[in-house]
Amino acid sequence: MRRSLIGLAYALGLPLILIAIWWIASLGATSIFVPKPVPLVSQFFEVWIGDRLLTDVLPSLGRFLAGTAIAIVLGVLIGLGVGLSRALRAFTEPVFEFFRAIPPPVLIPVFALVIGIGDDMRIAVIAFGAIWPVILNTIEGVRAADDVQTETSRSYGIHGLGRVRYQVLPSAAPQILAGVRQSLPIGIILMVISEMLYASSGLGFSIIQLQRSFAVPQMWSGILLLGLLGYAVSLLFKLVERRVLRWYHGLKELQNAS
Amino acid sequence: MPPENDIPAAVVAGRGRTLAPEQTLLSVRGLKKVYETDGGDIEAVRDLTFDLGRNELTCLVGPSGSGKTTLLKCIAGLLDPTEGEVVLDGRRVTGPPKKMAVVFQEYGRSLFPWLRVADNVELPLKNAGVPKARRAELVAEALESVGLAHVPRSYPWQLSGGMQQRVAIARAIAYQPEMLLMDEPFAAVDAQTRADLEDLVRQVRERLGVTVLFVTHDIDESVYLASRVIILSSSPTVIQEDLVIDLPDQRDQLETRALPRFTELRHHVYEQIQLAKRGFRPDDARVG
Amino acid sequence: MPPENDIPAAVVAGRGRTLAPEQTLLSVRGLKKVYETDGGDIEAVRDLTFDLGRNELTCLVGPSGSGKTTLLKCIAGLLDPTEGEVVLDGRRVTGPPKKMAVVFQEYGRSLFPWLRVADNVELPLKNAGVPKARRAELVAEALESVGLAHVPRSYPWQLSGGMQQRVAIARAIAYQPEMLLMDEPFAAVDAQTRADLEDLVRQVRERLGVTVLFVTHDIDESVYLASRVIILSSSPTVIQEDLVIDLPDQRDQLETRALPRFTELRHHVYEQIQLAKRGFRPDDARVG
Amino acid sequence: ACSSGSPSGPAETETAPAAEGGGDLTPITVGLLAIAPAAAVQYGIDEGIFEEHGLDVTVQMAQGGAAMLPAVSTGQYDFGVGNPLSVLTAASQGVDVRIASGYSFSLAEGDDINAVVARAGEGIESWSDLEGKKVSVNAVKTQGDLTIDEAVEQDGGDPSAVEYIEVAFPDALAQLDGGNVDAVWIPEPFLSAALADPDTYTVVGHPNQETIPGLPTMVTFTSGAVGEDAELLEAWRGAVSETLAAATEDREGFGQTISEFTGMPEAAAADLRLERLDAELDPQLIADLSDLAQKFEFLTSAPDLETVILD
Amino acid sequence: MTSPAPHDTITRTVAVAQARRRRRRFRPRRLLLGLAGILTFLLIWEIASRTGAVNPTYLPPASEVLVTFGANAALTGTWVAVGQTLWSWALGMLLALVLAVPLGIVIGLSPFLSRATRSTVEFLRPIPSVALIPLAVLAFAVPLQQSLLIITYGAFWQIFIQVLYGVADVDAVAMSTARSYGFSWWQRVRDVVFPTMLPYLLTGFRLAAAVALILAITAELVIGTPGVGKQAGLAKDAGLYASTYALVLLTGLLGVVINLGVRTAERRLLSWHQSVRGES
Ligand SMILES: Nc1ncnc2c1ncn2[C@@H]1O[C@H](COP(=O)(O)OP(=O)(O)OP(=O)(O)O)[C@@H](O)[C@H]1O
Ligand SMILES: Nc1ncnc2c1ncn2[C@@H]1O[C@H](COP(=O)(O)OP(=O)(O)OP(=O)(O)O)[C@@H](O)[C@H]1O
Ligand SMILES: [Mg+2]
Ligand SMILES: [Mg+2]
Repeated sequence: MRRSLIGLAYALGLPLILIAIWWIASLGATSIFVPKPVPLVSQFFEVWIGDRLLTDVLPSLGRFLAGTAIAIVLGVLIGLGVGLSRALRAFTEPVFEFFRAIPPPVLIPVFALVIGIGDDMRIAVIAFGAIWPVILNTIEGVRAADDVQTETSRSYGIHGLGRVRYQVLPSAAPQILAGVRQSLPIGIILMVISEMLYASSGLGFSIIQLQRSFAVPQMWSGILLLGLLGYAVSLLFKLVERRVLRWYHGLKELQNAS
Repeated sequence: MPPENDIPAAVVAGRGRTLAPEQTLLSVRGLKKVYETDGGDIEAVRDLTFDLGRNELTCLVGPSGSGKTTLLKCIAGLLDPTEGEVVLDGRRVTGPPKKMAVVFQEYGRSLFPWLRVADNVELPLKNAGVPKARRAELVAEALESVGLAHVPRSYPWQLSGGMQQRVAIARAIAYQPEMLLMDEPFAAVDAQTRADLEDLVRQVRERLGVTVLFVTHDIDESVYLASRVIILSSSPTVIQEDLVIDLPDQRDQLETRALPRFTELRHHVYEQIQLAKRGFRPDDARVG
Repeated sequence: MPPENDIPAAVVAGRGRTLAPEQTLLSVRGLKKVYETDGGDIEAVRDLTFDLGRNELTCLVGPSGSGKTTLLKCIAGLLDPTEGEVVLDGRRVTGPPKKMAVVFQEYGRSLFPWLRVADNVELPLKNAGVPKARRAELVAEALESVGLAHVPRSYPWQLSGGMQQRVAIARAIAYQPEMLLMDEPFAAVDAQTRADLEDLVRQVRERLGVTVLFVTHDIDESVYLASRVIILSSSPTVIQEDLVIDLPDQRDQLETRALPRFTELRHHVYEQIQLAKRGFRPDDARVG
Repeated sequence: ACSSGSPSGPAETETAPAAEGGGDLTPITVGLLAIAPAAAVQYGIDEGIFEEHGLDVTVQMAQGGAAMLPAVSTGQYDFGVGNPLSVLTAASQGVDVRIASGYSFSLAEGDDINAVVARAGEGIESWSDLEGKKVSVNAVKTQGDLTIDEAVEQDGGDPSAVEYIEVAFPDALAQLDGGNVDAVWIPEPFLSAALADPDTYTVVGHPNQETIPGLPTMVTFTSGAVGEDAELLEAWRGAVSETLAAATEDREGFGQTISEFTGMPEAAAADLRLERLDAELDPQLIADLSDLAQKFEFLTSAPDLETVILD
Repeated sequence: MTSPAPHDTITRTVAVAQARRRRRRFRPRRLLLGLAGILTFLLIWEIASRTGAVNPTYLPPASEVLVTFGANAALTGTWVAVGQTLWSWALGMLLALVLAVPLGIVIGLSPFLSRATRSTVEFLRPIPSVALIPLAVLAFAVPLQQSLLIITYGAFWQIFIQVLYGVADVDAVAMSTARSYGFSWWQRVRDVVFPTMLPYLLTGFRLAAAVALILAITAELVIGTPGVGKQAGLAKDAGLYASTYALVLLTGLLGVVINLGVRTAERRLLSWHQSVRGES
C-alpha cells in the first residue's frame, strides 16, 4: 500500500510540477503562440472528438496499422529467409544497407509518381520506411542463434521448418521485437509526414491546417494527440512484448539481479 | 614411461580396447579430425580407435584442448570426421543418429529458455512425431526420474544450475536413446549438486540400459563414475590409455571415494594426465 | 546432533572462536544482516561472532544461500550490517577499509575489460596516489608472483578463466592489503587450474603475511586450504561449527589429500553441511 | 570543374540583401515568397527605389505565409508580402498583423491569371460538374478553394462535395495527367502551358472573377507596432507604390528580375502573364473576401477590418 | 541496433568481434556476392522501366538515373544542397549530444532522479518529432532553426536513452570492486561508469545520426529548409523525374556515408577496446 503510493508519487510528481510551472508561466502571457494548459485540454476534446475523429484520426490510424503490419510480416519473412543463408545475406547486404539509409520521407515524391497520391502511396511509404529495422533485426536475430541450441536441435533431429518454428523464431524473437519497436515510431512519423504532402485528410494534414489557420491551441492539442498516440502505441507494444517475451524478461531480470 | 604398479595397461599402446561385434554398440575407427581455419589447419584428433560395449559407462579424460569435445561431436554426427569412421549399432554415422542423445556442458544454452521445463523435454519427441499421450507419459517419467516432477511449468532459467542440468538429462532420457553422450555436463554446478547428478547418471544407465560416454575434466569424477576411463593424450590426440575401473559396481560418494583402490586409480589417472600435458605420447614411448 | 569422533567442537556452540585483542586482526561481533526487499524482509545473517588472527587462512563454508557472500560484503564495508559490528585492526568498519582487498567469484565482471592486465592491476594504486615508479614495481612483482609476467599488455578477456582470476589476485596482492577476502574465487575454473590457484593462495599468505578469509562451496578445497574452517548454518545464519584443520602446514595436492586425516576432516565437514542443509541449527541442538 | 546550377532546375541566384545602406536609411526586414509577383520588391531594391524612400531593405525568403505572419507579428520581420486571406485568418485568431497596402490583384475581366483546369472530354465543363470530384489546390483553406466553393455554389452545386487535395502548382498538371485528381487550380505560368494544349486540357473557369472580380491576391502587411510608426508606414507605402508602378512599366527589366528571383528561365519570365500590380487597395474587396471566408467557415470569427486595414 | 541488453555487452561485443573475424574468411566471396546483389537490383529496375512494367515516365530506367546522377555531381547546386543538409544535421546532432550526455549521466547515476523522471521520459520520448513541425514553423522564422528544433528533439532521445542504459549497465561487481579499492565518486565515474557507458553512447550516437538525417530531409521536404530534400521535391515538381531519382539516390548514399563515418568514428574512439578491433 505504502509502496504503491510512493510509486504513484514518483510517477506523477515531476509531470505535475512541470504542468504547474507551465501553468504559472503562461498565466500572464498574452501572445497567442504560448500554449496554456487549460484551453489546450478543452480544445483537445472540442477538436478531436467529433467529425475529425472519423475523417482524420481513424483513417490515419488505419493507414498506420496497415503500413506497419505489412512491414512487420514482410520484414520477418524476408529476414528469416536472408538470415538463414549466408550467401543470401552477402548478396542482399549492400542493397539493404543502401535502402535502409534512404530517409523515407524523400520517397514520398517518388512514390507519388509511381503509385499516385492516394492511400496506397501513404501505406507504401509507411511500410517501406518501417520494414528495415524489422528485416535487419530479424537477420541479426536469426544469425545470432546460439551454437549450442543449434547443435541441440540437430542432435535431436530437429531441422528444416521444425527448426525455424521451434528454435530459430523463438530465439530470434527478442531481437525481432526490438526491430518492431524501432519500426513503430517510424511508422507514426511517416504516417504524419505522408499526410503533410499531397494530403486532403488525416492527422498530419489537420495539424498543418490548424497551424496555417493560426488556431494555435487547437494545433497544440493536435501535437498532444500525436504525443498520446505515440505513447499509446509504445505502451501497447510493451504489453504485447511483455506477454510474448515473458521468458526473455524473466531471464534478463534474473541475470541482472545476480 | 609405462604404466606402473598393478594398474592394467591398455591392450595396445595408443589404441583403445576393441570388442567383438555382438557386444559392441559404438565403434570408432581411425578417427581423425582436422579443423580448417584462417590460421591454417589444426589437427585436433589424430587417430582414435576404440569400441564401446552396450550399457557401459565410459569416461573420457584428457588435458584441455585434447579434443574430447571434438571426438564427442564426431560421434554425435555433428561434425564430419576428416578420416576414419564412427559406426553405431552397425550403421555408419553421417548425421545425428536417431537413437543418440547429447547432454552439453552449457545447460544454460542447450535448454530453450522460451519453453517451460516439460515443453523442453517434450520438444524432441513432438518433433519426432511421437503421439501426444505417449509423449506426456515419457515426459512425466523422465522428470520423475531426475527428481523434477514438481516443476514442469517452470522456465529453465528459474531453476538452479543443477536443476537445469537435470532437465537436460531428463530430455535425453525421455528421448529413449541407446547411447548418451555427455560433454563435461557438471563442470559448472556446485560440488554438492554434482555428487547428486553423478549418482543420477549411474542410476539412469542401470535402469534404462543406456550406453554412456562421459567427458570430464575431473579425475575424481571419472574414476567414481566409470567402469572404464579412456585417457587422451594432448593434441593432436591419440589414446594415452584405456583403463578398466575395477571398483565395486555399487558406488557411494563417501565410501567409494574413501577406498584405497579409488585413491590409487585417481592417482594413476592424475599422473597419466600430467604426462599427457607434458607432451608424452604413447607412440613416443613405443619408439623411445 | 553433536560433532562426533575426534574432531574438536567449537568453543561455544553457535559461536566462532574469539581471540585476545593483540592476536586479532578482524573481529566480527553479533553481526546481523536483514535485506529489505519488495517481498518483505529477508534475514540473511542472524548472529555471527568470531575473530580472525593475523596471517590466518580461514575458510568459510555453508549451504548455498547461507549468507557467505553477505558476510563477506559486510566485512568488506560494501554492505552496512543491520546489527553488530565489524572491527578491523581496532577500527570499526563503516565503508571499504583501506588495507583490505576483495577477490570476487565473477572475475569476468570484476576486472575492467577496457584496461589491459597491467593497467587493471595498477588502477587501485593509481587512484590511491601511489607514485608511478613504485606502482610499476608493485605491478611487476604481483604479476610475477601469479605467473603472469608475460602478458601485461593483454586484455583480460584474451586470457583463460584461470588466468583472469590470477589477474584479480595479482591486483589484490599489488594493493598490499593486510586482509584478503575471497568469495568463491575458483568456482568457475577447471580442476587443474584450481589446484594451481589453491597453491598460489597458500603461497601468497605465507610470503606476504596477509590474513585470508576464503569462501568456498567446495569441501575438499576448504580442508586443503585452511588452517581453520568456519561452517555456517543455513539461513538465517549462525555459526554451525568453527573447526581447526590440524593438517601439516606444508601441503601438496596429491599427498595431503591422500592423508587419512584429510579424509576424516573432509567427511566431518561434509556431514556438518548435510546437517545444516537439513535445517539443523546449533541453537536447536542446545535447546533439544 | 563544377558548373553552377542545381539538380532541380536552372541557376537559382541567392537573393542578396540590399547593398550597403548609406546615410541614415531605416533598416527594415521584409519577408518574401519565392514567386514571380514578389520579385517586384527585389526589382524595387535593385532600382534603388526603397533607398530613395529612406529604407534599407533586407529580404528574408520565407516558405509560406503561415511562417511569415508570426515573424511579422512578433517584429522579426517589419513587413511581409502575402495573401490577404492568411492575414485575415491570423488577425481573426488574435495575431497582431495589419494590412499596410495593396500589392497584386487578379484580373477583373478577360483571361484571369488563375483558373481551374480539367482533362478535355471528360465532361467537367461547368462549376457544378466539380461535385464529387478531386480538385487540387496548392494549399487547402486558402483563396483557391474558397473562390471555387463559391463558384460551385453559385452554379447550383454542392461545394461540400468537392474534395480538395494539396498539390504544389508545378506538380498539378502531372497529377492531372496521372488521373490522381480530376481538376486543378493553377496560376501562371502553368495555366498558359495548359492553355497551349486545348486537346488535353479544358478550362472550367476563373474562380476569382466568378466570385470577387479583381480579388487581391497579395497585400503587404506589418504589425500593429510598426503600423503606429506613421513615418515608416508612409515610406513603405510610397516605395511599394513606386516600385509596383515601375515594375509594370519596365516589363522587360522586371522579367529579368523575376528570372533571377525565382529561377524561372528568362524566356518564360519575359512571357509570363502577370497580375495587376498596385499598391492602392479598395477596402471593400477585403470586406468581400472576409464575408466570403466567413460564409464558408474559413474564418470562424469576423476580423475587425477597421483595425486590420491600416489607413 | 537494439538497445543492448544490460550486463553482457562487453562479452557480447567480444563475441560479435570474434564472429566478424570468423566471417572475414569469406571476404572476397562476400564482396562479389554483394556486388552481384547491387547489379541484380539495378538490372531489375532497368528492365521494369524499359519493358514498361512501370510507367517509364515516372520511373526512368536505372541507366538514365545514374547518368543524371553523374551529371548532377558536376553541379555546384548539388554540393551546396548536400552542404546545407549536412550542416543542419551536424548542428542538430551537436545540440542533442550536448544536452543528452550530461543529463543522462546525472539522471542515470541517481536512483532518485531516474525514478522521478521515468514517467515524464516515457511520455515525451514517443512523441513523434514531426509533430513539432507546426510548432517549429510558428516559433522560428528561420528555416534552419525550424529544422534544428525537430532534428535535436528526435536525436536527443536516442542518445539520452542509450546513455541511461549505459549508466544502468555498470556492473555491480565492477562497482563493488571499485568501492572495495576505495575509489572516490569521481574516480568511479571516470574509471568505471564512463568506459562502460561509452559503447552505449556510441550506439546512441549512431542511431541518432540516422534519425537526424531523416528529420533533416523531412524538414527540407515539408518546411522547405534548403537542402537535398528540398531539391528532390523541387525536381519532382518541375517534372525532372530522372533528377528526382538521382537525388533520392544521393540521400541514400548520404545515409550510407554518415553511417559508415559514424561506425569508423566508433572504432576509432573504442580503439583502446580490443574487443572492437576485429570489427572491420
Ligand atoms: N571450431 C574449431 N575450429 C578450429 N579449431 C578448433 C575448433 N574447435 C576446437 N578446435 C581446436 O581443436 C582442439 C581440440 O578442441 P576440443 O574443444 O575438442 O578440446 P577439449 O578436449 O574438449 O578441450 P576442453 O577440455 O577445454 O573442453 C583445440 O586445439 C581447439 O583449439
Ligand atoms: N541483495 C539482496 N536482496 C535480498 N536478498 C538477498 C540479497 N542478496 C542475498 N540475499 C539473500 O540472502 C541470503 C544469503 O545470500 P548470500 O548470497 O549471502 O548467500 P551465499 O552463502 O553467498 O550463497 P551462495 O553459496 O549461493 O553464493 C539468501 O537467502 C539470498 O536470497
Ligand atoms: Mg570441451
Ligand atoms: Mg555467494
